[in-house]
Amino acid sequence: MTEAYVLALLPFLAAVGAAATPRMAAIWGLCATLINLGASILLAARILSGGDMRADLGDWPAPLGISLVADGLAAVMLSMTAIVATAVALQAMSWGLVQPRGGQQRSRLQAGFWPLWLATLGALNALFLSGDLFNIYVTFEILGLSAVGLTALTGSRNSLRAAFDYLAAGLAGSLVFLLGVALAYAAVGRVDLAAVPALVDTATGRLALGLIFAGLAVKAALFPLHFWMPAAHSSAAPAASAVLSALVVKGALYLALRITIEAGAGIEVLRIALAVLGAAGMLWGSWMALRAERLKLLVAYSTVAQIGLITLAIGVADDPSTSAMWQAAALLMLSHALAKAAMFLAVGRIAEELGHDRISGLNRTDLRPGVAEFAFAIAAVSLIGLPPTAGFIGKWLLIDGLIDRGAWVWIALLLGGTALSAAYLSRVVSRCLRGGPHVAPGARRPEWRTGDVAALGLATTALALGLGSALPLTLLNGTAL
Amino acid sequence: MTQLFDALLAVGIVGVAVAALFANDRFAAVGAFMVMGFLVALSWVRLGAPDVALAEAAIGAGLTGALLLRSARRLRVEPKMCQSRWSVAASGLISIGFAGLLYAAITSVPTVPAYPPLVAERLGESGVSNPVTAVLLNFRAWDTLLEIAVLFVALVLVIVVPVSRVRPAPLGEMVVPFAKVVVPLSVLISGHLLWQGADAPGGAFQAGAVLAGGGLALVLAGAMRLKKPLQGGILRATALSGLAVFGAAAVATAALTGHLLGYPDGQAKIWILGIEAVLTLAIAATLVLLFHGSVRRVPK
Amino acid sequence: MISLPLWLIPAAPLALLILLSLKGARGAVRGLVPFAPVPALLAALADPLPLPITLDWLMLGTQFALTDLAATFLLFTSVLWGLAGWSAMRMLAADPQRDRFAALFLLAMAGNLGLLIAQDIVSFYAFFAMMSLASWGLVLHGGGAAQRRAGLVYVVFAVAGEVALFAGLAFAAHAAGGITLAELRGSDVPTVAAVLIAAGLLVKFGAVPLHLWLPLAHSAAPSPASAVLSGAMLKAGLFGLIVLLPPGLDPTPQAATLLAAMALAGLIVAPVLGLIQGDPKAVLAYSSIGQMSLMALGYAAGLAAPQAWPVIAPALVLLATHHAFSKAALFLGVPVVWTARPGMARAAIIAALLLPALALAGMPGTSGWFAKEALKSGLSAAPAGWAVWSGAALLVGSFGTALLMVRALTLLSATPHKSDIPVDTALPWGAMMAAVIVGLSVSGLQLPAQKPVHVGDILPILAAVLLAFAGSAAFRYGRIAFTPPRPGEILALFQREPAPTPLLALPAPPRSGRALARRPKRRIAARPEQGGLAILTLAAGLALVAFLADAPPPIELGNPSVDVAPK
Amino acid sequence: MSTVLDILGTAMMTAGTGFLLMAAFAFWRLPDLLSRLHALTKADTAGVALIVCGAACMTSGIAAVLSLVLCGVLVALSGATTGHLIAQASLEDEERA
Repeated sequence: MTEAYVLALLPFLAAVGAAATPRMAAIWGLCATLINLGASILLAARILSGGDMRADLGDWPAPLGISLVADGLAAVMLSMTAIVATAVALQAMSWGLVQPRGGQQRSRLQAGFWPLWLATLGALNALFLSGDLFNIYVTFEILGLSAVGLTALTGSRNSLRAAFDYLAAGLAGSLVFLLGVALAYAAVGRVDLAAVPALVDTATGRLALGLIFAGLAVKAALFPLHFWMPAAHSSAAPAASAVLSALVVKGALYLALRITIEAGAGIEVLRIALAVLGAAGMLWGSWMALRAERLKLLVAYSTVAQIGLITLAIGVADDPSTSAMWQAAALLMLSHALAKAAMFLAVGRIAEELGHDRISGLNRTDLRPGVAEFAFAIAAVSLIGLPPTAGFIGKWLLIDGLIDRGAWVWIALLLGGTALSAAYLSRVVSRCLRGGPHVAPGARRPEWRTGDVAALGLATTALALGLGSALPLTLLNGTAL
Repeated sequence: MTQLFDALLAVGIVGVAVAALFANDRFAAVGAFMVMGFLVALSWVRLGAPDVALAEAAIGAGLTGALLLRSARRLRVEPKMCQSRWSVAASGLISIGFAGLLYAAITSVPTVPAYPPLVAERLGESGVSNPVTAVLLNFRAWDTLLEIAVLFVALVLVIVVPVSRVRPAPLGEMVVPFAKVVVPLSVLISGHLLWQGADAPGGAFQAGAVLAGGGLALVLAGAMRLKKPLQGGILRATALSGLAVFGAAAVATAALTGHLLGYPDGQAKIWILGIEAVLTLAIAATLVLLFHGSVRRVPK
Repeated sequence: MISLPLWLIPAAPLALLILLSLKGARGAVRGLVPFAPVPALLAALADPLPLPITLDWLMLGTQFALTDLAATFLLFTSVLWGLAGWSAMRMLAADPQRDRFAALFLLAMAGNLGLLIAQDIVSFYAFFAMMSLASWGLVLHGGGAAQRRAGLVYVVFAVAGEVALFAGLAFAAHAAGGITLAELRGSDVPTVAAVLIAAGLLVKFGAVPLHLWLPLAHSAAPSPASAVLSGAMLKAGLFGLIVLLPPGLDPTPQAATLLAAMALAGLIVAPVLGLIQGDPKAVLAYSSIGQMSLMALGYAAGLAAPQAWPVIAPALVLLATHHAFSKAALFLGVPVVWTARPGMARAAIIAALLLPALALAGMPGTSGWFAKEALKSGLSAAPAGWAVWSGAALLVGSFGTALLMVRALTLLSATPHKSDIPVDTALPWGAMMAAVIVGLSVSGLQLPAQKPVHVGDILPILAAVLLAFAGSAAFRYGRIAFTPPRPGEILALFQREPAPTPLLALPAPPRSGRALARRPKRRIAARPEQGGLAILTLAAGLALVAFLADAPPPIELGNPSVDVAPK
Repeated sequence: MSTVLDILGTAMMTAGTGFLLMAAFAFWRLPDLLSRLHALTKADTAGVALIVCGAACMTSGIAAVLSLVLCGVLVALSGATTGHLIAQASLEDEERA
């Protein structure tokens, strides 16, 4: 479990280092991210070869102490986080956080970004490894607070306001979640994840689960509670948006998935409620994305839609002890994380080159489409769920399971959502694909930056994951239920 | 008699909360909030949780109140918020229904929590005799480490987010003698709380809060100038040392025993006290910095 | 002979695509584009055919194999892509966007070649989608208003087709219990799945009510792209139908009737609408619709009389091959005509183009005639009722094609000279013409028995030529003015003058300088209490729902390991 | 002995509580800031001191008595200081206005 210890502790220590020595912050950040990547790969390899791992912290057994649990699902999530983290760190190294407004401010933003981002990374790792509901609540606190910081980092009026909304919504969600955990303790007398199956037997326990899901819905920006999200995600700096949209909401979605897996068939009603909300979110987010005027807002609303899709997948998944549909949700999360991070990084570069991010202004004459547009297009392919991306494999597994059940309504919703996502993403992609007379002969190419590497690398990873999706599926298959 | 007291307390808490929500003046709202904090602390005493009561009084009511007061002073005056009756009525109704539901849920199943017997059983191995400290710094020390990380993130947020423009001015000649008495006392009390935490209610959080009170008195008296790079730097380093030392201790335990945060046999008390001592200082420094705001100079 | 690894077929263009991203290698890659389909060509010509391979680690387990049928398709597809690639690289040599075109071209090529050898549903769909969507970029390449509109229509049809195909394949795979094509064919495909698959493929096929994208895309895309669109990619639809939904043991009269009706509609609609077009490439596109309708007719006959399928299938393949070569020769000829000023040179080129044109019209002795004869003999095995009108349909088809060819060549000879197109685009065209001629000489050997030439075979062509003369004389001396309609048929009704706006466009916000002049209003959660109320309501609602839910039956924790990973 | 101390302590605590109640009543009824402050600081300090003394009478052990005295001293100190600060702040506000 050494890798797990490294994953859980290293980012926090590096965050302290970055906060203490602002000039070296970027170096701290990059080193920590790279070690983190290595550790997550090692952990995944260990799990592939040796099966699930479990460590009781302080050698106190589970109901008394806290356990770290590293199984296939956790490994997939950790690797996803590590990959996105590496790309984000690369992008932030180059930077680009905002339009330059003077060296001092930029360096201050740099110095602030790294500790917050490393704390986010540590919280995510701790969350994915944790086997204890209360411990997860604490990780959510770190996650929420540092995400607010990332939102507010640019210091613009809009972003501060969005950050405040985010803070308020996040705190409300935390409280609801905490209430749920407390009730769970009241119901079964313990708060480790192994207690979840016992929760469904009593009314109090189910009530607790309902509250926990409600708290997660706020944290994940599920449809009617997504009000804080588009503003927050679209007003933050590109690297921060990528983290927020690709990773932070995944924490809540991961826990929802984990709890539905643990709870088994017992919470049918709650799952249906989740699926309905997810479907509504998918349609609403797509509709708003179709109408968005700004690129960042479009991408942010597409996150609302994609979260809806993932929640739908979590909600409609059959009893995990008999069906593998939940793996579809995990794969969708994975592909969304990679593609959405790539997309936000690409949008950041596009906005940087153009000086604005209006969609109608993408038909420009003085600047040719560059690598960022290309990365955006690949990410779009992954988000729509076209083969050979992981998104496609996820949708395939999902539809396969749904056909098994004859759940035609869900299938129709899913396909409709797919078509809508193709529609709103093609608004952007078509403008990037067009060549021809409106590009002036002397049009310059955008400069090549490290940020491009990050976006392109993530996008191609999303593509490659579909080709090599046997690997995550094998990992997930080994997850003990 | 005690039941009458409890009932009064409950009514009081709810009443003060309503007053805080509907007060039109910001200062009045913050005042009501602070009063509510103290009443809640009292209720923790009634519930037999003196540790929580201490923390609630010191942090929930005292320091949070101070932070809120400071923020309220800085906010510009806004036109009176007009809440629509519809939404107030709807929230009220839903809240009442929700509370009823929770009551029904809690009373429906009598439960025997698993923790107290478990903790009592293993308390001897934990190195301390106060069960709360044993849980916080031994059985579930990982939670506490992450909570320190929460404080750390809050600190970074305050340092980074560029909103701090006003700094607390020294409050004048009357505060200086006050501080001369209060600061040594707070150091003494916090040391006492820290040491006592091993076997009776107390511990790093409470001690840190008391120490932070002393620090605030120094700041308000103008004796601590955080604008000066040296003083600000020392305070910042102290604040950051909490997470750093706790994390390093975790690494060290993992190296020594193979279990993260598993203390070597027989040395648990020393480890716990050492960590708590650093945490006390770090928590105090963090709280002072949170109150003081950004210590960096804001570029014009 | 060393057996060629099959994965090389799609991998070759993809490898070039990756090389294209290196700045230094771009010039070389542009030169190599025509050779990207060479592995495919070698595989198609290899004897014995390359061995099937299985790649477990790729997606959900990928299988490649080259069947006899696929080898034929692969043959003409690879030749077409190679020559079109050559032509495109010559024609766009000065275009600043040529690298992007090359990238999308390679991607579409990989898709088209890959789907011919895919043996499992996932990779088939993956390659199909790759081909369809990469072609979107080919259609959009010019960047003008016509391209934008054609691109929009194309992508709407393509995405709708993809979604239908995906849904259909998913249903079918589920019913078959596996994802290989063999399992799919061996199982009873549910009707809804078959309908969805067919709908997805028929969009690509250009069957009549679903053909609206086709003329627009063909006339908007650069000529080499039109050549592959028409010659190779339409055939992918046919290939898909044959491979995924081969006529089973039992006749399916409803499906057959429906398809036959679509085919007949196509045979009639194509010449009528094609004749009034003003763009030679649009006319050629309509002739493609007509030819594809012939193939649809053959497939429909197969559905109606499965016992005749073994006869019909080779005829369809022959027809497809012949059409691919001839149509590609015509499309590749278009830029060559543009390079020549009106005069002797242009006349010579047009005369040369007569050869594929006549072949398409089914002139006896040409490959078109053999293909049609083969189809006729196949159709004669169809149910009794069909013989009556299938002969007439073939006749109408030939007549219509001939008319369209006359119209296309007439329009082509009158197009203005374009000086910006390099003269050496003639080289790939010449190669294509050579391929056509070789095809002509070889195709005769394919039929076991030579059939006598009827007068009826030449009649439609003669009639068409006469009618064309009469018509042009009437127009010229009757002083009838004729304005070609706007492209897009029914869709033209939805088009607003003068510039088409994309369906999803929004009014541009006012701008000042480069900055955003007006920020969108912050409407979401303008009031904090609304957000709080929403959270409270949802929490209370979920809690209530959960609280009131019945306690579940005790779960038995059985064997949890569920296997979906590829074996 | 103990009964005497108990009675004494009870009496002092009752008196102290009375002072505090008076202070609260005054805080509620008096018209302006300075007069409220006037009532509050004195009555408050006296009340707390009485309660501390009363409680000290009823406890045994020097440590408890010491900590009670500490409470009384701290309340007296902070009451005086805050009263002064509030009065000064209101004075400044008046000068500004």
